[in-house]
Amino acid sequence: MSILINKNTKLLVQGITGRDGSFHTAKMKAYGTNIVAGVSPGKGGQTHEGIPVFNTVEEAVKSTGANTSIIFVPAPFAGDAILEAAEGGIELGVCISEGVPTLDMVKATAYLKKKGVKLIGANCPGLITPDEALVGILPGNIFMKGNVGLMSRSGTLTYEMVNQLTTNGLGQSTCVGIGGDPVAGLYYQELLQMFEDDPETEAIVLIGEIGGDAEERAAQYIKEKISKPVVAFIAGQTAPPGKRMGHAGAIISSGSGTAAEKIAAFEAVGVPVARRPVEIPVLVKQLLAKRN
Amino acid sequence: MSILINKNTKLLVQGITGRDGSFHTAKMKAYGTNIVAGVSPGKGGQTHEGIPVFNTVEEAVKSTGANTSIIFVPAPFAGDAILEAAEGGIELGVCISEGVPTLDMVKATAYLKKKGVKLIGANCPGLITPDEALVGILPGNIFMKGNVGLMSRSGTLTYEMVNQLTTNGLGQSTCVGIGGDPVAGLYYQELLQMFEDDPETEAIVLIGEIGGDAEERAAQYIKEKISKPVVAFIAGQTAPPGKRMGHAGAIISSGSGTAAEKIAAFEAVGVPVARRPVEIPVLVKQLLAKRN
Amino acid sequence: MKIHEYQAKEFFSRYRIPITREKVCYTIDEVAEVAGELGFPVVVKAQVLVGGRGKAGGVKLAKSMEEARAAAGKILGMDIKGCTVEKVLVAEGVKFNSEFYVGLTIDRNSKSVIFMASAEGGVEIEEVAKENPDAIHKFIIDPDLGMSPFMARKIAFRLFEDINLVKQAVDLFQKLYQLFIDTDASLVEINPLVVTDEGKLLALDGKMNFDDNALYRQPAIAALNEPDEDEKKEIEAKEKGLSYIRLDGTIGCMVNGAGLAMATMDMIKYFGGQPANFLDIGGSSNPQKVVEAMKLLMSDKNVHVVMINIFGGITRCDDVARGLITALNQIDVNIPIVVRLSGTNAKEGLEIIKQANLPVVNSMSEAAQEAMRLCKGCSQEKN
Amino acid sequence: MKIHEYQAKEFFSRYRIPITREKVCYTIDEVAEVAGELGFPVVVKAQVLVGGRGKAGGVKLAKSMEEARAAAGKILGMDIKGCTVEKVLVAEGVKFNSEFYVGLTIDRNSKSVIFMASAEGGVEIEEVAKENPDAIHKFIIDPDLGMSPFMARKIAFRLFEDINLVKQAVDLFQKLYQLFIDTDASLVEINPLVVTDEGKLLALDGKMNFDDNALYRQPAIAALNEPDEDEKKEIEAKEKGLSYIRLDGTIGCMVNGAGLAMATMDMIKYFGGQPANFLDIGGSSNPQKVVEAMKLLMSDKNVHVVMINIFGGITRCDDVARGLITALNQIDVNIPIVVRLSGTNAKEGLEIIKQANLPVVNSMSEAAQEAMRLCKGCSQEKN
Repeated sequence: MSILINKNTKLLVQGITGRDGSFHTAKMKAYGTNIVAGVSPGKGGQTHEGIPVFNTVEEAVKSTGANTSIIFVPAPFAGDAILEAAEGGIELGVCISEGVPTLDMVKATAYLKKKGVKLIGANCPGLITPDEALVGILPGNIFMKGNVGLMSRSGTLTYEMVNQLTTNGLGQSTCVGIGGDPVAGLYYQELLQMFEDDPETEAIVLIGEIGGDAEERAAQYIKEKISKPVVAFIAGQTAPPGKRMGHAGAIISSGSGTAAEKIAAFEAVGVPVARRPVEIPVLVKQLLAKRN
Repeated sequence: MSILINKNTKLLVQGITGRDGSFHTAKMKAYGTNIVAGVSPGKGGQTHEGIPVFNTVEEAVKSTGANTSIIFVPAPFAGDAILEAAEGGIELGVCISEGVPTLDMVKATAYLKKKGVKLIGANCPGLITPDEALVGILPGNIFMKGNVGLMSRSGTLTYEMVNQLTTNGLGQSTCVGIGGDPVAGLYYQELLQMFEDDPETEAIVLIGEIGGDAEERAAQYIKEKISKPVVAFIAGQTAPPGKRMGHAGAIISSGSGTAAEKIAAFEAVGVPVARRPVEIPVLVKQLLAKRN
Repeated sequence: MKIHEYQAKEFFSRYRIPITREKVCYTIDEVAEVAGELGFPVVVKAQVLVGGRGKAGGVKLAKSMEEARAAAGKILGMDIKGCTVEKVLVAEGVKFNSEFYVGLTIDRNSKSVIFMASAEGGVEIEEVAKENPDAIHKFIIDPDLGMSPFMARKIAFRLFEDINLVKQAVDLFQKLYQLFIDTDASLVEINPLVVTDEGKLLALDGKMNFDDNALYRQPAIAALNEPDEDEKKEIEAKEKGLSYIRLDGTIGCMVNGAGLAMATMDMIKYFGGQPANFLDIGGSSNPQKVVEAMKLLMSDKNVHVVMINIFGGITRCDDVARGLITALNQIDVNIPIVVRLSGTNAKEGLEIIKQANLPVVNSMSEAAQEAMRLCKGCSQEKN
Repeated sequence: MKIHEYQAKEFFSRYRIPITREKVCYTIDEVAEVAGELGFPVVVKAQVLVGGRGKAGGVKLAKSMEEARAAAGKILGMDIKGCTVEKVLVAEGVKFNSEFYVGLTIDRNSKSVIFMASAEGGVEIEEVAKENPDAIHKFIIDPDLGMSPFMARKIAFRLFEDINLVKQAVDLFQKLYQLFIDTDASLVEINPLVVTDEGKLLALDGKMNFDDNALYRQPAIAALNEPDEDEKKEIEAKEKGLSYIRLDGTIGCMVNGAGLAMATMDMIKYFGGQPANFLDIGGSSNPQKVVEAMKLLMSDKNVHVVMINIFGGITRCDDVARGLITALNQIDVNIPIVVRLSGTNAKEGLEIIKQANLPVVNSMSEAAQEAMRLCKGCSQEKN
């Protein structure tokens, strides 16, 4: 088991012939992901990296049974690509594109909800179920199959954390980079529930950031619904108020969404918060030991 | 039992202080319908016919628990009124207003579907469950409690049919006027299924009109899903092609949607079609006798 | 409501949908002038609000000034299905490779706008629909998304392989949808949409119908309405709250409700008669409406008997009866009248009718039969 | 991206949202002229892109020409939170009964636009949010419906009882929402929205922020951008693919990824140090980016040590190492550098670093500790 993606994932790549799409298609394929189709309007009928290319998502899904799509199209067209995936019969979309206008995401997420289609991102590194499927731009080699579920708003910080877990013998069930944009697809609560329901996941690592109140809400959700051990980390403890730190999400304004508040929220519901990445595996092991 | 409305219906009247709204509120109340609230922006806090009036549907629902709403507002505002009902927590909207722009109905029905809210109309006479609730402008006195479910695209023709049933001792479970507009709420298929599932209904009368292919689809649906006896009638056998007969729906163009085609469609699936209203009770009695 | 081809194409042009260079003309001299400006060949097309102008000879290609004047002379004043041609559209003749059909309308089943596209353009789409329905691709447009680029692309790839044509089509389809929405249209068609020798998409002919219910918020479109004689009568009736359509029979009917009115006509036919009209007096109880309705029936010289069929709901039968008496006092009615009243206040209404010595019947069937009986008699007298 | 009050109100005016009569002025003489035209009293308001101008004395009421000149003299050139006031807005003084707050922004949780409304207008809404959160009503706007009349009415009835005010508000709210959508705004506020003595709604102050991601399709708005010095540096960095924010510390950092960059700053703080900046070199492997990043760090005189923290994913560590060597050859770097490389091609990268005799560490923690150690040393030397 795992969440969202696994050996049965049949991946479609939207924007497969573009620079990023092409590069990461090769990487994902090398990792062993079952990539069944690509979409690139006007290039239908060709193959790319040995993968059949279609003009539209609908055709690709009908011809190959693709159930998951990763989106590499440029930001101005990403919202439409998400809609096309949902309308075309895809069950899970993963949008890597950075810089998608917020109102495009408002429209897209409303449509996805109506259609019952899941989305990760935009502006995210994607996700991985080690040894089964890589749907994203994460460096596959640092991951190891295991029982820790991980979700994060950040990219490279995720790698840092995963590296800590892996080098300390803690493999992962699924790791999800949810992205840092104001309006995004699946977020902490939905993923917490999925990990809770996944028999393979024994502990959950949640990596947050300053800005917004998603972490505070996640803490509340953990209190109410999650029985598995959760360890958290919050980046941006020293970020100055009112400044954006790369992610649109990372803003502190008027005292809300600070790292201190988020840390307090987690600790109030019994979720230990690591102060440094190295503490993460230690805390996970402690909680797992306590549980067993 | 019955469908859609009954003794537990708590009715809200949108546009209660208008000319039509006011008149029919009195009629419905006199019939015994449980009218709990009215809406008329700017008249919140007043009472009308002894019924409390609110500024918004949301307030009315919160204060009174209204679950059904009848809409009497002028056509240019009817689409918005339907949306307000759905957003405000109403489960069934009944829109009497005539002349609602089609694109307003396209928008409204899409929203209702998303919200899981039911609608009858627009441009319809409403519905009645005899002795329980009248939600519409139908003349209550011609109806009689019983076991025939009736649905119709037309208003006065319905009364004619109901009169035939009642005077021949055939009472009705629920009678629904679905309206004749191009885009409307619940239609034959949904209502056929509701009558099929309603233990009190033993036979169904379907009154159709020329134009569109709703009757043909209903015939197909009856063949596949409906076990109870159905009797049909089609108005407009002599209507000339290409002319509108009052209802926007009643157009015959290029040989599709004619009465002959509709009658053939019903007869092909074993649904007898009355040539004159007087034949309706005869056919119903024959089918009921055959069944028992 | 319908508008002419040249008006539809003015809308296209405003939405930057490519059309031919063209101008509407009212005289042969105008046609000659415009043809001279455009250069030959030109196409001269009758502008009428009915279909089938092609078969009727209302579209002609002219390769010279002489031919243009001749075409205009033939078409202007021509009768097409009862409409006299008062204006023609003169358009540049365009060389093209292939013809397509695209259109938007309302789909009752999906309760949405649908986009229709076919590679079999240039012929009557109704015929394609009958003979080869699979040749028409239909796409439901989600009202929450509108014509999104991906949907436009999906449609375009059904018609074209060349990505350059697909890109032009994506742009055109989005504009066409926006035009449909902005104008509260009920039908927008381009037939044919052609690919010119230069590889450009071009709307050669266009059609637009509009939602009558929305005309109140589309004053610019309402202003384009050109009702014919029958329609004028219908509009006049509508202004009095009546829904009236003239037919060819001899039995005039007055009914409340459209469905019942149609059923009444069917009943007349069932007993071997011919209805002279469809007339729905609606759901109100205003006696004046009955007076107006009687005047309308009397204005039709073919009407030899009047059958009144009322099932009172909102309409009160006594109001109808009172209106009828008033009408008989105001206008000279020298043909028989059969009255059937049921429902709300029927008893009171029948009382009034009886006092006026009018024949009263108990049901629709009886009313139709009685009207037939009286009609035969009166037609013998009159003929 | 932010714009000034006067620019926001120009947008309001274009959308026919009622605003005060007003004009932006750059000199005392201009202020006097405009005040003379408007008639007294007038309000003179500093136009700066930071909040808190009221408390800083940047808003003054003037009842005479003398007072207007005095107010302009005081405000023009004033420093508000590091911004010099270069222009003021001169607006008519309006008599009003009551003040409200209305605003639109994006809500992360509902993934929608939300409308905020409060009867506690005229004060800083952030303070209301903190002290009396229930006084702010929030309404999620369904993107499929937009600001429908019923929703606007629902909001309006929360603020007003008088149906005339409700009607004005319904109209105003719909226009405000359309403005938000049309301009890809991230925030639109009217604070205060007042009811004048004549019973009219009027926007006394306005604020608009925009979604940076959407500026590519909003060229007219992008053209209004007035970056301050720090922002100019950030924009310059962004053009080179870097995300840079200058801070007050002494340890310069260069990191790939925003989250890791923040975590790196936190780590420095954890060991008692102060980061001099946030610097994310992004996910590409272009060595030139590293050169640009080093130049940026060296341009900050407060930087006493550089800490490079790379976790290679898409970024290849050997590319970073190569870029660093190029940078050291191109620019004069006389402060210590600590390098941590992990992930993709870390081994190759570390090899290159070692050959350049730079200190190499194995983890973030170690890197921060080593930077601290070196920084103390260097600061002693430098001071």
